[in-house]
Amino acid sequence: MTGWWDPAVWNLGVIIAAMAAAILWGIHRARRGSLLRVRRIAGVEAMADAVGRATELGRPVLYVAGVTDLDDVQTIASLGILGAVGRQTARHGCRLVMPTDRSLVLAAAREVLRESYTAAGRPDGYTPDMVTYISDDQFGFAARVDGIIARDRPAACFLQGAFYAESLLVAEAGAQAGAVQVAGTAMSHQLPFLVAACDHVLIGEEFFAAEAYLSGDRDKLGSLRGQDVVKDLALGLVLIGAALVTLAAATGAGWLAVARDGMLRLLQP
Amino acid sequence: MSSSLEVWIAAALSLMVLSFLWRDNPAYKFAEHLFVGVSAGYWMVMGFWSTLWPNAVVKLVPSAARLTEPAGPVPAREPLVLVPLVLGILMLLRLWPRLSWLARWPTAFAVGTTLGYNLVRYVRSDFLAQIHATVAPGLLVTSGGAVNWVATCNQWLIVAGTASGVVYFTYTRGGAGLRGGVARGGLVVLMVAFGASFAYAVMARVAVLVGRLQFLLGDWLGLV
Amino acid sequence: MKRLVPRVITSFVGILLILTAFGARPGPDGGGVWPVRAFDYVDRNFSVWFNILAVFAFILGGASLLKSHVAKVAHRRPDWPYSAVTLVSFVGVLAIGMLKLGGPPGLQGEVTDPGAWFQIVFDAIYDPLLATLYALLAFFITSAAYRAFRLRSPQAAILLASAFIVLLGRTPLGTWLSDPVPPSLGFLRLDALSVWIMSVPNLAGQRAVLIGIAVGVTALTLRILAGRGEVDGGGA
Amino acid sequence: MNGAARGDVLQRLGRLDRRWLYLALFACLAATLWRQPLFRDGLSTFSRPVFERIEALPPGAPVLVSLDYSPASAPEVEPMALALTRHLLLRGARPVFVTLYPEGNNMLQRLRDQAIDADFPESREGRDWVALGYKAGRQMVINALRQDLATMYSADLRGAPIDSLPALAGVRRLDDFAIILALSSGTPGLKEWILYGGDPTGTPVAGGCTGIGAPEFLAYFPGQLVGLLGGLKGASEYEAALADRYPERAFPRRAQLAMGPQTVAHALILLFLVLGNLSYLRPRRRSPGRREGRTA
Repeated sequence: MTGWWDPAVWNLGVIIAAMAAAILWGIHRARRGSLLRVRRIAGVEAMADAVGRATELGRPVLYVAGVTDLDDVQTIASLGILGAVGRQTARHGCRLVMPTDRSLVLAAAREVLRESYTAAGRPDGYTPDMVTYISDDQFGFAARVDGIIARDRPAACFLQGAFYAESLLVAEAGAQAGAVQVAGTAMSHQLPFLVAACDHVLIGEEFFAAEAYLSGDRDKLGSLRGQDVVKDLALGLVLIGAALVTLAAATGAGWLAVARDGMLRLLQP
Repeated sequence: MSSSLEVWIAAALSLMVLSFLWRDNPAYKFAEHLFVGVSAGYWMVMGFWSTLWPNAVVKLVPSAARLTEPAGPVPAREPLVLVPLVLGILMLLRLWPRLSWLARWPTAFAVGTTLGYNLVRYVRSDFLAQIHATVAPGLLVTSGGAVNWVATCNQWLIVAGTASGVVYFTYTRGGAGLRGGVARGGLVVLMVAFGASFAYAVMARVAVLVGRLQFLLGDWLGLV
Repeated sequence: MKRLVPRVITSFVGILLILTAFGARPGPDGGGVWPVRAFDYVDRNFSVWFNILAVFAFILGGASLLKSHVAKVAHRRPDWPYSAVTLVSFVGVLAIGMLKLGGPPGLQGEVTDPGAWFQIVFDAIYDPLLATLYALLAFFITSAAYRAFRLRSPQAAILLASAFIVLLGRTPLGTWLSDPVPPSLGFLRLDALSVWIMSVPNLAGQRAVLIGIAVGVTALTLRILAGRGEVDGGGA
Repeated sequence: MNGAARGDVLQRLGRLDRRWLYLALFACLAATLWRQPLFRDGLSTFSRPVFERIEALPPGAPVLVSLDYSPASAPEVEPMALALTRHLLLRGARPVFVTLYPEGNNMLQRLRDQAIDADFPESREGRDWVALGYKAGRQMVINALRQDLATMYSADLRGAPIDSLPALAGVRRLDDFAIILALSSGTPGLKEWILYGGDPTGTPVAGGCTGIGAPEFLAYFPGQLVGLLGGLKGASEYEAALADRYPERAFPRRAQLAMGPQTVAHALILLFLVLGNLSYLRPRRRSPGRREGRTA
């Protein structure tokens, strides 16, 4: 086996293995039926309320799954949230409008919605033209979505996925139309815009957690628990690492220096 | 005022887009639909001549290089580019509903490639490296033998801010007690960071508008 | 079959590429045991294949656009004349670019060479349209600042205060406003405060976000590679 | 003015048509552009390391410059690309231009006109600098370059095989470059160059980005990212530093000139922020029970 592996990156392997173990452990426990609790996520509750409100007002719900393609994990997560939103609109009989900017996303979203409407017992409520392809270009796309918002005046806009500069264009149009807006993205540079113009925002990781919570999928919830273990690991590494570095420097003790060097080697990128 | 037809067309189209600020109107719609068509064509042309032609077509049929470079050397044939070409053609089958299931294969390859590379790179650069950078300076920053208290306080804030931010992003733990308090502290740090992002974003948007006005008022009208 | 094959492809490719990150580097002569050479081969070629495949995504995008707008024009749907604009401009740019009209003779040279019609279309149409669409955002942010960005909560107030300091600190206005600050209180200068915000709380916040996202990406990747992903390579 | 009347005015201001706000922004910017004020500027904590790293480059050092922007963010990022290219050519380094954006080749054409042909007419393509241009595939292009430049680029934009270019002598893959300079306006951009280029190969990465990306990228500074020109201000800092260091070369100062209108716009937007919130907070203060807490 010698000569197969690059010994310089052993720590990367250890960390990835630890992360994988924690996440797979979480999934395993969830499948075994362990009770899963998720803390309250305000944005998720707001989405359900918004669908109800749209139904009462007789106005549609607009869903945008970001502007990136299916190779982006955020788009994939957004389709998971879409599944839950689709079940809600199906049950309420509320119209859903979903413009997409990628032909692959178009096809995947149709599939997701068809399944949602079937699962909600309303297969006839699904029509393929709920989801339309607009344009691959982000601004061409955003401008057309603005047009749809101005015309259809949705009561709720869900902007869930990876967004770039077009986010404000869309969010502003939604605010002008008086829609309840719930955004969710892991694009940290768009979050301030969305915080400014939307009622609720799922911040970064919260967006992925919302998907797990909404889908009610045991795998995803279990994975969420596993991820929290990984974050506790990160937390521990930060606190213990910083303490080790400080103590080793302050005391000059040999064993602390060894521990510190080991810690820094483990963390070396 | 410019005498170039190109500049006049560019100025007219800019004004059509700006007319959206008044309200949505046919001039804006025209400009926008023009852009959709032009950009789709633009991307296809760039993709074809920059990548598909030299990296696939010419490698499969080397003599094709003569069409674009009559004087250049004819490269060696690389039959393996048939793999991505076949995958690419399968991808186009998405346009025919009956065969579109075959289009999943190239997409599966693309997704697998992205995920496989992303995993290692995110863990290395955004997990390990970030923790390393937070930890490495320690909690007591010294310069020239004496403790630099300003740098030390900053370092404490960075460690505490990063740690509490990470706590904010945990979901299956209780939202009350010490953890809840730390998470609220994390939200404060995140909001300061988002404030900085907001400010920088404003700066970016204004800069682009200034550039456009430099074109309209300068290159076109010659006023500034 | 229709679902299984794509799942297997995704998992196989993904896991293989994760392993390549740990493979030993082959020697300068390309030597090494066979797995080393195999990993190197995969690492060398898969990204190239991906890049060629990426062009087909552009082609698919163009074809989808063509399909939807042709249908609009053919059925005289609302706003069909605009679809005709899109179609004509799409086909026109495609012809100009693929035939390399203007510029050097035949198919020689680059589409971006001076004198090539493609470059003229870029300068006269693409550039102003894209740049102005972007410039609209400065206006939208101005109105968002006035009408949407609110002190809704203590968090929003913190965000606003931080934005305020950085916005001032990054311009000569901040320097000018800070001139009355005595040198002993130099850290209270707006420009110094803005650098501090960027390099301390912003740094901490951004790091927390990056760590959180990295964990999320890892989890999602693992689930998909384990065949438990929600989208098996593109749905449909 | 008594309290009630003031509240009334503020309420009316709150309903102001957004088009007045647009007009105010336009008027302020146009007036400042007309006056053309030029402010002094200098390097900051984040931009200084970029300048110093390029100052310290040995002559002939190959530098990968990635132009990952389009006309949409050119006003911010293009001045950085121009200033960095001029600096590299002044130091005798060999810039090698690539781009992950389809529009990048057009941007490269503009860079060639404005910085290289205009200011360094004696420099020769292929010997002093190389234009490799665009390849589709986003971050996977970086990944391919990490292994071997030739897998994606068999020739430069002029069709010359890369083996024949003196500027690329000894450059086979990413870690042969002295530094990667990524000029970034989104994805793919600086982040991808760090994740796919810099971190796996150990090649230093520096660069510039739009204001949008700057706060996020600072998380990589200074370990994974040597230095950063953040937004128009970063470009202005670099232009000023270049002018101070090489006073005999009078290069255009596009970014520094744009800082005037920039400042005025910031002031106006801050004013709107304050006014907007005054009209929002005013009625609430009179009836605290109506307070609506919303989570952002």
